[in-house]
Amino acid sequence: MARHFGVIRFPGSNCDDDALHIVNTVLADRGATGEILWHKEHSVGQVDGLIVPGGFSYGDYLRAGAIAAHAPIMESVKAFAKAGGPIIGICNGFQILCEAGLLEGALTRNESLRFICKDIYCRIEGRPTPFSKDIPAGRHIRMPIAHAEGCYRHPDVERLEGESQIIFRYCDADGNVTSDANPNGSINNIAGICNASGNVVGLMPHPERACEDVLGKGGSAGLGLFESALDSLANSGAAR
Amino acid sequence: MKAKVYVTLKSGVLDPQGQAVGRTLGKLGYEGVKGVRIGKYVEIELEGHDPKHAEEEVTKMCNELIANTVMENFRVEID
Amino acid sequence: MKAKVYVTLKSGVLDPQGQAVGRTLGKLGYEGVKGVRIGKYVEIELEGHDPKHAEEEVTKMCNELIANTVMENFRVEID
Amino acid sequence: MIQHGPTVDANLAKEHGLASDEYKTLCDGLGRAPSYTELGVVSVMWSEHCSYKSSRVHLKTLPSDGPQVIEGPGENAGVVDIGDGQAVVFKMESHNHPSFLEPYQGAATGVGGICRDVFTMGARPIALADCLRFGNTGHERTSYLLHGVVAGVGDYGNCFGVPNVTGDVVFDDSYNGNILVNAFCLGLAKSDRIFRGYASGVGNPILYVGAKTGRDGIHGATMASAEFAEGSEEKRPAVQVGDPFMEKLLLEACLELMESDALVGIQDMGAAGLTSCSVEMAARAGSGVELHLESVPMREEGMTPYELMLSESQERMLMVVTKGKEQEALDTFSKWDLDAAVVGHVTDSGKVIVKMHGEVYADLPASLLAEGLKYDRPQERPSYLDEVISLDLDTIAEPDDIGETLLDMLAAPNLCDKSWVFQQYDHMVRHGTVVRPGQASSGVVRVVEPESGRKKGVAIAAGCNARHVYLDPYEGSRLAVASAYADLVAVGAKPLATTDCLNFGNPEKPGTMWQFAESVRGLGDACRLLNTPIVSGNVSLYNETDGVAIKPTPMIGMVGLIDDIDEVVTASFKEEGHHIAVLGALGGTLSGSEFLKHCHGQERGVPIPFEMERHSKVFAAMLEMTKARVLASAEDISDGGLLCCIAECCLGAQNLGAQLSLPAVEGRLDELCFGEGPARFVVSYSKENAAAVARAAAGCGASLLEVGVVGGRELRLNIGGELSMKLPLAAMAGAFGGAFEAFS
Ligand SMILES: Nc1ncnc2c1ncn2[C@@H]1O[C@H](COP(=O)(O)OP(=O)(O)O)[C@@H](O)[C@H]1O
Ligand SMILES: [Mg+2]
Repeated sequence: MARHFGVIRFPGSNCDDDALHIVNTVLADRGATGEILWHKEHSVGQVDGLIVPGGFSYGDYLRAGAIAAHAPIMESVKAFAKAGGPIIGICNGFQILCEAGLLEGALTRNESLRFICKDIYCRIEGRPTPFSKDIPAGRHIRMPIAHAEGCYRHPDVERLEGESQIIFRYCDADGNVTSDANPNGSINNIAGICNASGNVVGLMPHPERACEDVLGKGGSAGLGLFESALDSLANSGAAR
Repeated sequence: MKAKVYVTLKSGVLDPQGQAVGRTLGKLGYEGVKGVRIGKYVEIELEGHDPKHAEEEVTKMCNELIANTVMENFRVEID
Repeated sequence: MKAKVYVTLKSGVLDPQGQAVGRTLGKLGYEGVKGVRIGKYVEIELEGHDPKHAEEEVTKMCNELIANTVMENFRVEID
Repeated sequence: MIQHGPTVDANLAKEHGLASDEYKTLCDGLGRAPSYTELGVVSVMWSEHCSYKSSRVHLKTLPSDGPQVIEGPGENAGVVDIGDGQAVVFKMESHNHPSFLEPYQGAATGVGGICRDVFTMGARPIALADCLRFGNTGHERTSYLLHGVVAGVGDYGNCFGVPNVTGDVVFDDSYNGNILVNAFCLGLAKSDRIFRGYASGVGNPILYVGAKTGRDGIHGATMASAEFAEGSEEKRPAVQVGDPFMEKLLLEACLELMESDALVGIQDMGAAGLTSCSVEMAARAGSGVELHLESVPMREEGMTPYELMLSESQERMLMVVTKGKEQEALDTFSKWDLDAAVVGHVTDSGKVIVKMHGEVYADLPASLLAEGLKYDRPQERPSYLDEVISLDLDTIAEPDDIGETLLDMLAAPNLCDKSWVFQQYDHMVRHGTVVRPGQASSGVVRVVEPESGRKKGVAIAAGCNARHVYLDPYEGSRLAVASAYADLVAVGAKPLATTDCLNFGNPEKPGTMWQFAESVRGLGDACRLLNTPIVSGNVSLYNETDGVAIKPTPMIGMVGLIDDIDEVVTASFKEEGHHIAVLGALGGTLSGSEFLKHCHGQERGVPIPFEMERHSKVFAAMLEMTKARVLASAEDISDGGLLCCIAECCLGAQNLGAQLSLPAVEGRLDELCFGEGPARFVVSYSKENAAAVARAAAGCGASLLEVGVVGGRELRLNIGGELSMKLPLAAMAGAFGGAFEAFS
């Protein structure tokens, strides 16, 4: 069944084409399609899922994601979230969703104060979300990170933990959650979370960069997130 | 009119940048530096002549955009 | 003792960040914003009780590390 | 003509960097004295940076033609055909002086500038590379400059959204007072949709797009052409601040506009801003331009024509559009929230006329400005060469412990792991990076052929061993070319074309000029032999402080093509049991080697020269093996020699040891282990492929010697049957991986 994803393009989005490439090319044989949605639009239109891509929307000026969170299209994104539509925010997308209040907490400067681009491992856990439920809980996968402001902070992280809203946690190559495996100083090694109803997911690692092994031989484990979303849309019945 | 906004990290929030500056000052031989916190200082040039109204407006701007109230406090001054 | 340092961009130096914030405030419906400049606000916790000495020290710190005097001005206040 | 500002005379001209005879040439050319604005315009156009006055006679000897070349030097960047209607557009450029004064902004705006040069031609940037040279790691400014430059290169490229896929970082005393920041950018275009900097079509409007003009960087171009003197740090000019976000908007808007037929010509405002842009566009087209400066978007009040013409504010473009299509262009820019304005029009007068509020401030013949000056400066072989060419190996003690020496070498600033640097660069954005920094000596990006979906690869190699050039400018420059060539073939790329960035000292000194001329001769010869024409480049002279010049550093950027990215090989050993072999000569020389410098503090001797006849066979074998897909890994042996190369192959993603056995040698052990020479590779392959590998080498007439097998948790070395060295992987990883953090 065809599943249509909207990829939002803000001024300064850099990974919009990357995300579109995954749905339109890599997952084409699974019936995925996608289109770019312009930030000045007031409606997300007829889509089954939304991807808020990485990059440097508005140059990340002031705070990463802060300005994009006020773009015209965001009202419609909020409505889509409220109606239960699946949304994934990747890297800058995660920052935007936090700034827009669709996800809790904040992403601050990496503890090292440096931008960091490399492969990391993270463990999938927490409640099932559209983007993780096909991946067995406890499995750890390899994905790249590329960010300067990925240190996750939350004033009451225990509540998020209690509600099983932590979906991705930095770990080492063997799956152990250690402080050495934490690339940016995030509290509790948090790499990604979901909202209270589980349909909105944000993460700092880039699953869309880990979908084709030929790219840097980094593996293709990131594909699991998108396949999971396709499956959950198929199971949730009719397209929107 | 000019508004000055001071954005500071809330007290419990870690400030790695401030810490790094503090450490470097120590290495440069400055003794007696007990702590450094780094925030933002924003100057906004405004039209109009009503300081009260300006303060209200700038406070709204801060809540909406300039500060992230999850982590930051802010203070507004009108010149 | 506490020192407060205000670091601002020299006039004429481009402030892309301030410009982006200024434009966004306009789009959010705040009228009358003529310009925004973004600088740093640094609080330094110091030992000692001599404000004069503290001011000298902090000025040195600013010249050496805290401000980039090629592009920035700074002002020191001792509380 | 309006005469505002100070009175123009020979003295004022001198303050603007024009020598008295140059000023005379100007007055003679004009038939009158210039106005103040004109003096400003001419002084930047005739600066070394813009006019290439000392280098042009030499540069024109470089090979720039070939069936693959679509556009050679003369435009903003070179254009090379990669088949299927696709072309790559690339260039390298220096931002040395600004980066020394303000490392973060200097490096950032360097990246910004080179990206604009590429997308101005209609290409979407798909890869960046950066070559950095700093002073001694112990020098008081090195750490500050390193942190600032790397953050600046990173932040700009990351925000702009182009992967930085390769580069190099070298530390050497000669850069203590003059660091080098050379940035390379490569873009992808349709070969029949290349845009050029032409102001053609009388009456066509000239559009200004992008950042508003401020007073920043006025006289940047003349500064970049002047030797530093003690105290000039005090007179720091206003720093140009980069705005990568603005540049991203410009990129998207320009590429969008290029889809239409509105655009006639386009050029970025780089060094010397509006001046060089309008002059060059008019001169190329043989037309003229008339500007009305009051329409230029300004950041500050009260800007004068002089300031507007000379400002180096970043992120600005100038373009000529077909008359009547200006609204189409303006609409595209407003979609991307960009300031744009019509600031003039094309004429057929052959002149650049600058007006403000109707008054004429400058009226200059475009050709006079663009042709500029040309000097054939005196040359003399510097005497230091007599001293450094000889090396008496008897004075160099052989190491007692090869293992200890290897650890020491792996931790050397110039040999150790550079992840500290490249992890600050996004090297994966745009879903195309096939080979990342650290995985091989070249970076590789994927290029999909739109019709068939075939996945080609473009490989990029960038760097230069300046020590070789210092010891022998001619041979050293040939080696720099051969080394870039080796980097490319090691990943399986067929080299196509070259760009360069020639960093030298003060050309007014005959010794420096000789180095420059010899170097250009060497580059030209090597590129001709290897059929890798030089399609673009940049010259940076006066890299000299208080009379001390940098080592001559002709940085090379070379680009190669891979037919199918599945053929790509990387450096690291992949599997236990794979055979390891050396392709090319087994031994090298200690002359001019990193070993001699790092372990013995000496920089002398003559490097092994590049010999086309012999070495091209090795290159051919390398390409044949990758094409046949029989290799598991390949890496060229460069600085640090055989043993450092093999250690790096061990320390890749798979982290595998190796058991080596080398034949007993007559010469020195350190020469065998750490000696350097061109066209040598370490390759590994499965047992099944061994015969095919040997056949490929033999077929090309290249020597191949099996030296061991992959496996274990240590690197063991037997020489003539005796154990010479045994090092645990962890010890090597510690030395290699921990060094940079420690001295940065
Ligand atoms: N060393 C060189 N080798 C070949 N071409 C060169 C070299 N140096 C400069 N050029 C060419 O001269 C022209 C002017 O270069 P440059 O002034 O650096 O460009 P820009 O105006 O963008 O700064 C370009 O076309 C460049 O490719
Ligand atoms: Mg140019």
